[in-house]
Amino acid sequence: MREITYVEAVREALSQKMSQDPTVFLIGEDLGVYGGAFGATAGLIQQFGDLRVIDTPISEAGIVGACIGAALTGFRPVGEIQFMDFVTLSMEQLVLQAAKIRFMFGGKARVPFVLRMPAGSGTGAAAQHSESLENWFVHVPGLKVVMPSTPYDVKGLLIASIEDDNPVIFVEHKLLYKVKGPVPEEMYRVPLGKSHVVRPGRDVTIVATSIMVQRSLQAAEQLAKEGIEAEIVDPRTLRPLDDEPILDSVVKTGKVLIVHEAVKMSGFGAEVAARIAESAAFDYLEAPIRRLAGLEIPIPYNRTLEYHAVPQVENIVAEARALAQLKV
Amino acid sequence: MREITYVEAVREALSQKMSQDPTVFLIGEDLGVYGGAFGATAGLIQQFGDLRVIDTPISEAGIVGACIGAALTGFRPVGEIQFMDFVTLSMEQLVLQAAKIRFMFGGKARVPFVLRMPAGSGTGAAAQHSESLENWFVHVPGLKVVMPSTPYDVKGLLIASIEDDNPVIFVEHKLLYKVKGPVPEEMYRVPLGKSHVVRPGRDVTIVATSIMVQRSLQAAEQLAKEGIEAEIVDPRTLRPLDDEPILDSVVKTGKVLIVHEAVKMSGFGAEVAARIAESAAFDYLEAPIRRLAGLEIPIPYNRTLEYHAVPQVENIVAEARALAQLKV
Amino acid sequence: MDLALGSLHVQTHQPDHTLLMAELDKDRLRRWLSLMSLIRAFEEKAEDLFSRGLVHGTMHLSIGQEAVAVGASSALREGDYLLNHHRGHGHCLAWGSDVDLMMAEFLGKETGYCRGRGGSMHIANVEKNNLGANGIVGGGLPISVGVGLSIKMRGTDQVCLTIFGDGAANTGAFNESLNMASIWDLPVVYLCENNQYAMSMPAQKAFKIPTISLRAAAYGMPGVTVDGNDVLAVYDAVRQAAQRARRGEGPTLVEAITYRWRGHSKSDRQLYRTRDEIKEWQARDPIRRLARLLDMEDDELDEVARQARARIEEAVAFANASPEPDVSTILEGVYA
Amino acid sequence: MDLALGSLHVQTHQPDHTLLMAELDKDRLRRWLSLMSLIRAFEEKAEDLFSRGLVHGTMHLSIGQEAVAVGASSALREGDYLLNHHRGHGHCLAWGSDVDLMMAEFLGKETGYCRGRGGSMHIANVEKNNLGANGIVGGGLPISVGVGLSIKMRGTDQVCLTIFGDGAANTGAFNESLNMASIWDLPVVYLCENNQYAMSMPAQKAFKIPTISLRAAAYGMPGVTVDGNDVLAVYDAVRQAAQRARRGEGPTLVEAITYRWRGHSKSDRQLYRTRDEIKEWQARDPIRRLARLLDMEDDELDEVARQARARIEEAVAFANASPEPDVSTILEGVYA
Ligand SMILES: Cc1ncc(C[n+]2csc(CCOP(=O)(O)OP(=O)(O)O)c2C)c(N)n1
Ligand SMILES: Cc1ncc(C[n+]2csc(CCOP(=O)(O)OP(=O)(O)O)c2C)c(N)n1
Ligand SMILES: [Mg+2]
Ligand SMILES: [Mg+2]
Repeated sequence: MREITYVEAVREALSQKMSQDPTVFLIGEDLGVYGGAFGATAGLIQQFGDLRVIDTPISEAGIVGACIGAALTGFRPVGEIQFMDFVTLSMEQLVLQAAKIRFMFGGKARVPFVLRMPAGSGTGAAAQHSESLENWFVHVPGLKVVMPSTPYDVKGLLIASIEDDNPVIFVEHKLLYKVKGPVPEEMYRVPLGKSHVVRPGRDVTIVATSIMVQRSLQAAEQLAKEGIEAEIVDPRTLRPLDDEPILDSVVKTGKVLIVHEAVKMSGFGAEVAARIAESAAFDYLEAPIRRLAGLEIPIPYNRTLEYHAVPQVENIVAEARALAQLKV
Repeated sequence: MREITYVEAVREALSQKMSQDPTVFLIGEDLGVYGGAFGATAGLIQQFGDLRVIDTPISEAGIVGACIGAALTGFRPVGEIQFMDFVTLSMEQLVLQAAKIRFMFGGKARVPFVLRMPAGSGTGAAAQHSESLENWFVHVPGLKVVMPSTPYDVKGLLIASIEDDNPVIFVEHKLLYKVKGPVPEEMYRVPLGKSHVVRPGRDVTIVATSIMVQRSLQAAEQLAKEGIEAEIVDPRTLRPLDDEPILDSVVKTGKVLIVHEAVKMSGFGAEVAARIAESAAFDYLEAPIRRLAGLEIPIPYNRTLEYHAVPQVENIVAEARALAQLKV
Repeated sequence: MDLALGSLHVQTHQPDHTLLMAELDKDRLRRWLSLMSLIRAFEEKAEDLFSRGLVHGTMHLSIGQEAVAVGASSALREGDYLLNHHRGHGHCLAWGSDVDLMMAEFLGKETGYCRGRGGSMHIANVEKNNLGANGIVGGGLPISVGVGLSIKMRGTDQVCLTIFGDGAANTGAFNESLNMASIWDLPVVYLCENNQYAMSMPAQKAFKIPTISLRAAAYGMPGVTVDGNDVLAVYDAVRQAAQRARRGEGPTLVEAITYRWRGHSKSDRQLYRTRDEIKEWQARDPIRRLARLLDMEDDELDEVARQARARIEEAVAFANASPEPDVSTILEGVYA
Repeated sequence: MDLALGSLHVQTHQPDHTLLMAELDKDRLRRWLSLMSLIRAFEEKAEDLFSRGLVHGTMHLSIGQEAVAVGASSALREGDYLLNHHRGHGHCLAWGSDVDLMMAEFLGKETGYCRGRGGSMHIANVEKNNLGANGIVGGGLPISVGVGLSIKMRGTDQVCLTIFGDGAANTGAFNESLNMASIWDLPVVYLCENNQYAMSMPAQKAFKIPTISLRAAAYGMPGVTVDGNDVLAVYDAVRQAAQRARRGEGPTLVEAITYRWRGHSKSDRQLYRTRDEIKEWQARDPIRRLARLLDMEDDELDEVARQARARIEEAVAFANASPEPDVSTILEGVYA
């Protein structure tokens, strides 16, 4: 199959969906001539014009409000927040409006839109341009939260998200944008709410999100050389969470490591750990659950500190190995 | 000891601290002549004047920015967000500025302020006036999160929070405001970062926050009549979390129920569950961990629906009983 | 006309009453009067129910502000959109919503507009393009950008009427929304219902400018202040703004100066204003003013009020007879 | 003077150059020139280091905007406060910060102003009341309210200079901040460094008004637009604003029209503007303009630039010789 990058897959999903559905449009900062801060929308203004690829002033609440208002009146907007950090300026519109409108109106309205945003560190952009805030949104009924880890998933999940009738927070990762992978040329959907067993294994379960799926795969290769077979599960959709494949895997391996980039305390890993600890899989656990996640600090500017602020392949290897080797 | 209400205890803490320290001032909406939406600041403008009890326009980002700027230049402001819901409008200032400034500046600045806000449902104010968002802040390094459940604690913790050199999110509960309890007249501190075993017991551990501590105490009384002794732990400070008393209790009882009002998914209970599941206490667990929390919906207006949207005494009794009676 | 706004005097746009009266037939104006009376009766009933402990929650009464709701709605057409705010019963009624369904919502019943889930602050009538009141001050402002964009993209000549208070003009959302609507020439009519207080905060202290419509200039859009107790003035200003919007010329900021007779919400001791001030504004009752324009006798006006109250009693009866939401449905309506 | 802002023409405040030149002694103006040259040399070095792959991260260069930084800082006093924004190297240098410590911060070293934790977008010099650049557009605006309040409560005659871009004037924070500072008469000087683009968004498209200082009227505060490439004009306007603030009369919005010569940040193909436009603005080089005012010969100016570059090389040497932060200290500095 043809290989393209993650960011090309985003662009292809947008382009194909916009061609097919005239109610889909893009709105955000520097999407048009600039092509988006990370190039995700490059060329689309030439293809669809400036009424469907809308450049906004620096007004993050306005961007989300624009999505809500258009969604309420027949459109399926795709908004972009240039860096996930800036969504802190849209929380009222997202959480008190978008997520609640349908419920508050007795189920009589729909608010179908997608809000794309790149998360994560690793680009030297320091504390205000490196956030991983997905778990805030997982805590909000009314929102869906999607966090793809591969070019294949990002295309299929983005199309499915645009077709979903609810507000969807779509979290991309800056360091994944240049990663290549096989992606079909035609339109396809990866359904929301389906976890994916990315790699089978018998010794230890690794639940990882976004770029940590890639790092876990690399870690698993190293571990395999040591005779440790890690099973990797990528939830892909964080809300709603399809926890069955996770629990099944834990039943099989008896040991689980949860990995994400966001800081550990009250991160998404806590929810995964809680789900396991309150499930029937609990009885199969042969060791305490482990979480490997971002340190409890803002992301530092200095490259070395930045590197050490979030889990790297070697950390995953070490944690998974320690877990696997634990005698029970 | 003299008994006063929770809201009176808040007021007394503010008044005593302001009398003692001229760098403490209050800022927020309708604090002055109106006395605060819930009366917490009634009378203080008469006592301290309008330069120290500042009424603002409806500008929640501005309120937090005002706290940050004043804190950076020698003051210890106490801001008020009228309902916790509205803090969604201050997230950028709180999370990208207040929480990170010290770290981003290499430890060379301090941002000592307290942001008070009432959380919770039960007043018929519907979805946009009933939020319980504390776990968002628990996920943010640089912030502290305090959530008192009694008049005694609210006074002591508020004084300690004002004296703390960091930004502190101080979460009160609307339904607790009228609850009475013993409160010393003099100034005292309840230290941040210390969990409190509110009730000793041997059969099941209940970890509860805010109003759920009160409901758990009522539940424990009922359970005691059935011969079930619940041990109740109130973390009081959610970040940093003093998890030792929780883990010790779990080691003792072998069973744990976590109760909070916020929706369950990715709520604070997830972090507590994860801490237990990854600790040495894991080996002492005789049953899966249980969480009892808000339903996955916005708070409904209708009184009956609102009642059923969050844990009530009878729900706590039922869950704790089921857990205690579980044969292991 | 000069309107006293505290110690400041504000120059307002003065419509030609004679011309307007000639243009609008008397029956129409009588219907406006009935509608204003219906709003007042609704609010008085709400207050009564509340004081008798029959309402769980809070409410924000618009007594004294009826001319804004009716004047504005009357200037629009079927198919236009409405986004309004917490003090919204009047806007919703003026929009032509069903009193029964509104009262049922206010009382949290399954038959209410929002199946009892929304309540006083969130009444919406989506079918009629009433996209809902809002519990967040300024919360509807960004949304109106999206509604405006949607109209523009669909190429219809609809208009979005966005009603908000003086307090909302100091939120961040105000700057973002008015600017976006302005640069894209969106068909939004921004109606600032300046009742001179945001809870206890007098507009005089919250603004350094005498009149909020001055802010329109910051966005290169027209701004106009009208006497919000003069239903004809509100009608005229909103109509002109709507016409401009329909012509594709973009948004307008209309400020209607009015006054709320009651406290901010359920528990307001009103220490921030004087009894005299309230009385002064009660003397400018928008309902009596319209009645005078219509040369109505007191007993005629009483009859209109009586009919309004009777209609409201029917609505209460409807609501009382309606079922509560079934607890088993509690999880419904979060996701589509 | 009329400044071309795209197709619009903007009336700017014109200071009396002769008077100002007489008042400011020549040595002082020469120091300004050196400072502007130092800023340019810093930025050019930053660009060079970046292009050679020696910088991890991004940066926002202020080449072409040096007169704003120097003019504004020079109008203030020791003890005043500064809050600035992402394109902030120049403001920081003009504030009198140490080039060595700045360069060390830019290169992420332990000796840097922020111990290498902050980097280009977050340089602060808290000791000197420089409260930091900001990576969030508009992020410093609400904070300046608090600094202003603090000054007012302490009763000093300090001033808070808040520098932000044209893009920031469309954020919600702008409305909240300017309004609060205005109603409380806070000693804040709002300096909008209008370089005519917010990333790729031309101010002409992002605003429906010809000049951002018009927005001051929305807050009842004075607003003035100056030629931001004329260091004397910036100095004069900021000084007047600061004087007003010190007298307790409240904030002023000063808009300085300038232009950024480089792309927005590291990877900007600049498809949103023409080469001709850039050249046109390069012809208005603020450094050469000041040199002309000082009747400086080209070789004199070259010498100033040479000295500036030499100083920057020293800073680079200092930074290069400085240690990296120790990984064992990674958790430090989050809590006090
Ligand atoms: C963002 C936000 N902050 C505060 C509140 C609490 N609150 C509700 S209404 C109100 C006053 C609103 O004033 P205004 O906009 O003038 O409308 P009015 O009540 O006068 O009709 C306040 C402070 C809120 N609902 N939302
Ligand atoms: C709230 C926010 N939105 C978006 C960005 C991304 N961003 C960084 S600088 C910039 C443009 C800022 O323009 P302006 O304020 O005019 O300053 P300039 O870069 O021109 O100096 C943008 C969009 C940001 N940092 N913060
Ligand atoms: Mg008002
Ligand atoms: Mg700019």
